[in-house]
Amino acid sequence: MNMIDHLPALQVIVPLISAPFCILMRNHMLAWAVAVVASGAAFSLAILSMGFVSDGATLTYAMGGWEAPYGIALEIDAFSALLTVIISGASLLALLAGAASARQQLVDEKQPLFFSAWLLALAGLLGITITADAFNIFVFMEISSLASYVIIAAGPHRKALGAVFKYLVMGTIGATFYLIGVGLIYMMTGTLNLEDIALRLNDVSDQRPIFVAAGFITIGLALKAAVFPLHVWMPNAYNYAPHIVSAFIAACATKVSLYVMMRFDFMVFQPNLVGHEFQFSYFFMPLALIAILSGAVVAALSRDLKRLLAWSSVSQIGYIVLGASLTTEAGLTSAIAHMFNHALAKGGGFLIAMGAALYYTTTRFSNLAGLGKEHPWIAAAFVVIGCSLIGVPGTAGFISKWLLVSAALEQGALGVLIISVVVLSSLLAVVYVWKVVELFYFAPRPEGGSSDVMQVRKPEMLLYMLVLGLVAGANIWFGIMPGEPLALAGQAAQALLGGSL
Amino acid sequence: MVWLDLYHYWVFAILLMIGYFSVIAKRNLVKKLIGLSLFQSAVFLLYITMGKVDGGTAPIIGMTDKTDIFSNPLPQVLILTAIVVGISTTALGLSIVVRIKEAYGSIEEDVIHQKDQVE
Amino acid sequence: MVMLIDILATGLMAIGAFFVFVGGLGALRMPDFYTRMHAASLTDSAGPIFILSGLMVQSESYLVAVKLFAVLVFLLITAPTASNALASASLLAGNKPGLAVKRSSAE
Amino acid sequence: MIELFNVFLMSMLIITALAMVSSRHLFVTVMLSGFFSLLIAAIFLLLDAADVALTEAAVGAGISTVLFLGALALMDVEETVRGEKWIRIFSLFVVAVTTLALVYAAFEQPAFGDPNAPIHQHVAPWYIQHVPIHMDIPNIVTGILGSYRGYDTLGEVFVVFTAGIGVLSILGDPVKNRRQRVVKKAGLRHYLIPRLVGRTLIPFIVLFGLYVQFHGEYSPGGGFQAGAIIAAAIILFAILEGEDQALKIIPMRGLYFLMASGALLYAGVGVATMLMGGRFLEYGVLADTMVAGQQWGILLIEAGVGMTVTGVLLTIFHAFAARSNL
Repeated sequence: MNMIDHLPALQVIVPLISAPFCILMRNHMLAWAVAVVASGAAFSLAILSMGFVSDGATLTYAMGGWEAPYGIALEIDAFSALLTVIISGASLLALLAGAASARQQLVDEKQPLFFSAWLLALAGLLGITITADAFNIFVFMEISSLASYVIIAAGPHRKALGAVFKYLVMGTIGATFYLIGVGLIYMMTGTLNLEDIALRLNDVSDQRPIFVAAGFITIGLALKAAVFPLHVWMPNAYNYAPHIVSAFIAACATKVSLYVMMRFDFMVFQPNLVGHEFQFSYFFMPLALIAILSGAVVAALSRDLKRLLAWSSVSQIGYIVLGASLTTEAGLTSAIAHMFNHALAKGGGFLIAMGAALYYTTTRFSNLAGLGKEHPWIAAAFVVIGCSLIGVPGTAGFISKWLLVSAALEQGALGVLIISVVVLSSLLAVVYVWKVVELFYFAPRPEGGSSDVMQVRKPEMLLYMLVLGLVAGANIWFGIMPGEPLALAGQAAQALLGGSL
Repeated sequence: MVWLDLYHYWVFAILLMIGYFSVIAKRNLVKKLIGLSLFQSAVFLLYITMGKVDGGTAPIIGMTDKTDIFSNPLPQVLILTAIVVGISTTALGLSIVVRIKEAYGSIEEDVIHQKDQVE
Repeated sequence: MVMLIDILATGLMAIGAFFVFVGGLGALRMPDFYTRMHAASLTDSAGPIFILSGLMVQSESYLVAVKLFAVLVFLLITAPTASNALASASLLAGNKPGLAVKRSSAE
Repeated sequence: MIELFNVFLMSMLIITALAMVSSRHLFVTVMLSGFFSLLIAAIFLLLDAADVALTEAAVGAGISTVLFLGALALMDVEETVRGEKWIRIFSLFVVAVTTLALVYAAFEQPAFGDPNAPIHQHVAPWYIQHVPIHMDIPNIVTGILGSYRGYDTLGEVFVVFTAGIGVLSILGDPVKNRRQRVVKKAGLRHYLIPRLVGRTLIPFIVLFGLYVQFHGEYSPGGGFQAGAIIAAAIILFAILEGEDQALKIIPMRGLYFLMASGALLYAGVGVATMLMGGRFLEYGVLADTMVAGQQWGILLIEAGVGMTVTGVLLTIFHAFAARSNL
């Protein structure tokens, strides 16, 4: 067999196998290097497979040589290719930029364990996106969640522990709900392969266990995806995690759960269950609208950069859910494109927080005042990324918001409500971004604020600035030339609505 | 009687309720974890129950020569995996609780919350 | 012959069940920790001896009988050890037997 | 008759669960949870799930109880604060909604044990039919676990591995933690009888573990169960002779190595099949014939599973024990 045929398997296996190697490294720099290399390999594999699926093809792989539904099948289509690029890209960039930050926040001898858990989280997230088996999703979901708990708990503040415990409890409830749903479906169809479920569900689609299963799966995944009002675990977990972890997890973790939810809903339930698309719409649209507003309000009120970014995520996840809940091609395209654009903006935002903390130890506003004078590049990058969060034309954030607005326009009267909410929340976003910009540029430096600064090594700093520049540049690049991700998003939306896997 | 035929299912539902209630309502972190494992055990019962075939035996060929009807092996495979996932989650949760106890001196959620507020 | 074996097995298991029942009763009704433990130890010594022998008599192949015997041996080694560890732990923790307490208070 | 027994066990299960949740004393709760696991294992056995029963008994009743006790040694065992009223009402509400959904789903389900239920029609008969053809092993569960759904099992090994490194990362290296504290008593040194009996039994427990490991293709058992049993034997040794003695036999570095190499052995088999021209985890290419290759593959991956599980469970135990000083 050709190595290219193994692409879907390698995508998961490479980071998975690197993880055990990581803990055998005695030196923390070596462990970091292993993590970087593995993430880099995963990223290049993701780019490679993106090339294969960009013309509408899907890559499939029968694990162990057993064809589905008897064995476990892997599948890469446009949607999953986009997700793998987001995940592995976020991991690679966060690792490259975060070498200094990791040294600042983590004890040296714990770093091999930390990076090993990091790779497991990466492999778990990739595994979820690539598999086409309902139970396999659960297994990899647990790998990624357990590993995320570990890397978030590495946060230096004791509040990280409380946040992680809450995340662990709610995450496990979500996963168990998902497991109940899959069990009920399996009971009625006798199969676990998603495609096969979609086929066989047709005969039993009017039976009660299937409705209940749809409910359990949707709620369980919404819990994992931090959809309002099930988001309560998220802001603290993102806030108290080590900065390097926030940059990685915030960029991709919840999106993977959203991805699974969308795939399940649009490919398995909606073609088979009568009226399910309306239930989906009416259930999620109000929640998304409240999430968009409430997340932005709390973000505008917060006094800490990371907390602000975390609450802004609640609002941004609302946008993705809103786009999906329109159940039209335009809406889905905007949701999927926003996954990519939000990953760029939010990942970049947490990179800024990481850089600020390098110089001023915390990300509290009182510490960050006047950052623009001492570190103009970081402040400039924040301006770009902030614009992308708001959705200023010329940045990536604008593209998906514009798509969302035009998708909403198709909805008639309802569209007016949606658009007004979007506009209102964009105004709130202007408020919270402006607060930080004002702080960076116009507030005076507090006396003696930067006394206990850690020693930042030159190459680490260079890498950090390079990555930050790259991410800020990408926010502009994809705002002007959104070609490739948008094409993939459009394809993914078509596939989702076409009801074929 | 439809009700009695499903008694395994009712036991599953009751266990799930007890565990779920314990997770949400209890303020003691160890109690929450115990509730969580109860909650998961209930789901294991659901899966194993649905795999049972009347008059079947354990899916091992040649173990008894009385019958060749086997219960469904697939749910058992899935639950083997889920049990191991469950113990992993419990172990991780417990280690976090130990650290919380060391950092706050308590494993009661309310006390921890108060101490966070004071700061 | 089959009849005889059945009667023998049922009888042995009934005796075993009786011991287990008495043990449970004692664990609930006895006055203090040590006497309760004494009663409870009946459930994992005398009880299993009779129940497992009953099962052995009834078993279809020698392999099953040997396995049951191994279980019995294992139980007979571990159960008293566990009781011993429990009792000495309790004694070390300062828990005096009830009778001793009574006697010393009478003097 | 068996139905009656079933109903009895189920009722005990519910009573135990209620007692677990309502008891204010955490020690009681944990002991009851061990009892709960044993009960549910018995039920699994009655429902023909021998492998699951063995795992639940070893993991749920054995390892998980030890972990909880190890953690409880570090904290207050009394539950002091009762939640506020609105929290209880809110929880009741959420639980009630969930339960209503489940009750709603109950009817229109296939009846219990119905051989014509859809679950017994599609994939399952194929497995039962093809395991003898493809790999010629009696235990169908092992066949599915190791080969047809081997990728799931790989994921599962990595879940365990994650838990191991997670606990290490959260609680810190046991050896260093021990050094920082004054070690008062090592093990149960002054208990002569438990020590003597324990020492005699430990080799047999390990032997039994190995039997479960390598006989997993023929009877209930396999890597997970064996790993749990062997780990339990070594934990017993650590309790009897003291942590330090146990760490002398298998030092922390060895445990790291055990964890990592088990996971790598499993994934390595997959990579080997890839290099030999098959797909990932396609064991058929490992030997001349399909059947022989599958048997080799399953044997190897089960060994990997056993190694990782043993390593991880011991690591977790040491990590807890080092904090509590036993």
